[in-house]
Amino acid sequence: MPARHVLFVLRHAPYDGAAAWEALDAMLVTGVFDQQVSALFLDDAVWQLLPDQQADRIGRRNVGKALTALPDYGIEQLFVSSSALAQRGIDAKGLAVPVTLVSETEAASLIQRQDVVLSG
Amino acid sequence: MPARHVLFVLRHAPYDGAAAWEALDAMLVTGVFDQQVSALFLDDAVWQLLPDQQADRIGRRNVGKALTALPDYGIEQLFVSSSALAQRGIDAKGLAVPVTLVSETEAASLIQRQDVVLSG
Amino acid sequence: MKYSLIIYGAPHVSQAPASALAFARAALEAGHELRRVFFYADGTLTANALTIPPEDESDVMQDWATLAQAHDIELAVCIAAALKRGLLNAEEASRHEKSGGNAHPAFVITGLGQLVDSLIDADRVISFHA
Amino acid sequence: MKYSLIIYGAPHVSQAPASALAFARAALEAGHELRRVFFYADGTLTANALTIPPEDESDVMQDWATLAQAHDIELAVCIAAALKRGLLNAEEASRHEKSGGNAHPAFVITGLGQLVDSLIDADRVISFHA
Amino acid sequence: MSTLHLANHGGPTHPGLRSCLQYVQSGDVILLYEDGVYAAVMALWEKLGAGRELPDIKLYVLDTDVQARGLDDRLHPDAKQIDYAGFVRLTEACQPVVSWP
Amino acid sequence: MSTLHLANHGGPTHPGLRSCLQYVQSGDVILLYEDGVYAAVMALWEKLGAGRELPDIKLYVLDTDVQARGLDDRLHPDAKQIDYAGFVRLTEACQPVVSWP
Repeated sequence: MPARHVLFVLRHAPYDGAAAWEALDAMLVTGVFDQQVSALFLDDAVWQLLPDQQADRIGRRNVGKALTALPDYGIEQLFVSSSALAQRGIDAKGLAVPVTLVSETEAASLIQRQDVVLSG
Repeated sequence: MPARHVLFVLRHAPYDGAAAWEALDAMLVTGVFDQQVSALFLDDAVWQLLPDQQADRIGRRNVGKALTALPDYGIEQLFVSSSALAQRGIDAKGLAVPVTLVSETEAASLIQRQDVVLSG
Repeated sequence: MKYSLIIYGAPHVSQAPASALAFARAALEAGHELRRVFFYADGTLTANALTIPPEDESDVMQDWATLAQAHDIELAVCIAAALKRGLLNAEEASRHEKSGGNAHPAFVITGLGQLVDSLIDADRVISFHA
Repeated sequence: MKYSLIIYGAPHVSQAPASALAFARAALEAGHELRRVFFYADGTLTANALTIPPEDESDVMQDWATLAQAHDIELAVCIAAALKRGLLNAEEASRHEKSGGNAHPAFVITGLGQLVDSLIDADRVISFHA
Repeated sequence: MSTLHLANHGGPTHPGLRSCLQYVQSGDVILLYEDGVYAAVMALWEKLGAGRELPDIKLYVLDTDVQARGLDDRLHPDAKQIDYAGFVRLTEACQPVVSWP
Repeated sequence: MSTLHLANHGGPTHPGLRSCLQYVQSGDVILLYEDGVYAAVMALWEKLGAGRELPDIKLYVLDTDVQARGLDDRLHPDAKQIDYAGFVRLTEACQPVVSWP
């Protein structure tokens, strides 16, 4: 069976419930199963990409650091809404992990090309 | 000990989780304990006031109908944001229970007068 | 068509397990195949056998168990999501030295691999969020 | 001053029980009185003794139990909110013919009257929501 | 194939619905269900159109969720009511199916 | 006495924070904690001021939540960082305390 294109549309801040972690876990396992995994960071999910998170201050695991493991699992297609970054005054340089900026139109056509889209 | 002024600031639609029910339960019990209870319906909480809810269609209890019990518990101070109603095109006449419309300034000074404010 | 459903919300607190149940019934009625439903995030709490549904509300857990038995559907619950929400079966309870489990026997506690297996296999994947 | 805290969010899924714990410690350190903490809505799940905290995350339930014992604080859990979320003590479990409860013994399952009692008595009421 | 967008939350300012409307394309289908049906209320759906030009999409609402909330007479005429069988038919005809919680 | 407003969620479009800012009055105090601290990020807090005139309020953010999220160098200068002891002092000085989840 050919690998399927699975996109994770991420919209939650890193410590907004367990959503960011549980999406990340699902992405890693999907990568292990040799599917074509990509991720799209929208809205408050761009906060996940900040480099200097100190999650231990609130007794949680560090989401920014965990994202750096994605390339090791073959997940390198990380897309980020450039308008979501701009609205929050976040510079695309110096994020926790290398990403590709996309416009709203590019994000929409990325969604359209998928076999499966999961939200997290 | 003199009765305390307890305000419930309601902001959830009737079937958005259990929030509307659990705020209502807390209001009723506070009323039973002879405190000065009032409620302020803001944002999506104004949907709770619509008269023709058929919650059994989704296996839930009818919030609109339950609100009609409030006056029986001595809770008659029900304030509703007039702008929240207007934004949603809801006519203040014919709501499930009699209410007093308030402006944003009136709502703010209502909040300021309380001993305790609970959100639901 | 082969369908795969993922449920992310808890019963009585979100509509997700109830909406997914109504969808599943309609899909089966239309002749579609549904071999597995995956419970993730707060959706894992659907399997909590200690839940006492409020009066006048339907018993979503029991309804899922009944549908699953009638149509041979696997009710798969993510173990990592379940443990941190305090949902365990007997085996996990004993491994973690807890007095006993609370998962209903109609549900299988399993890994995320089963989620991916569903994704690979299905013609349509529908997510029901909180 | 007399403080009363209300916790509405579940551990590991919301920050509410952890934030409230840090606030409670600071309030006690400042010499304030805290006689009861009321767990409502999803906050009731804080008392679930079957929760296995994720590695590297703190055990919020145990931390609350420890603080409560050290400072004689009542940890009151709303019974109506708890039952529909599948949180029971031994007594409720046997009343509803369930195999056993899952509430940690440091928490007391009680009614909303205890919430109102806290409101009447307190100089300050602070709510920690999901 | 058209993409099917599912929105199960609230008013027009809810971030899920806002994102949904940002990434919907011409020919796509939107189904509002659970609290998502509130967005199809006349006054709210018109406001959604006012700020930006919505592409040419088909809009559906789930009938049980509309009735549960007492919204039968308040919906925008563009919103077509369907039942769960209709929901299933939409998923047959569309791919992928995207949730915007 | 001043009212203390607590906001524990998100960006400026989050309904809790939006309501909080609608009902805050001159002399009130706002404490942003948990995900509420994001609203104090420079670009976002400035946008909040742009649309409407905010009354004369005091703005605080909880330091552990700021650090956990990596926001130390991104905050608006009006937002003063405090710890939990400072949080307790705000509740001593204000009444009532209102949460805007």
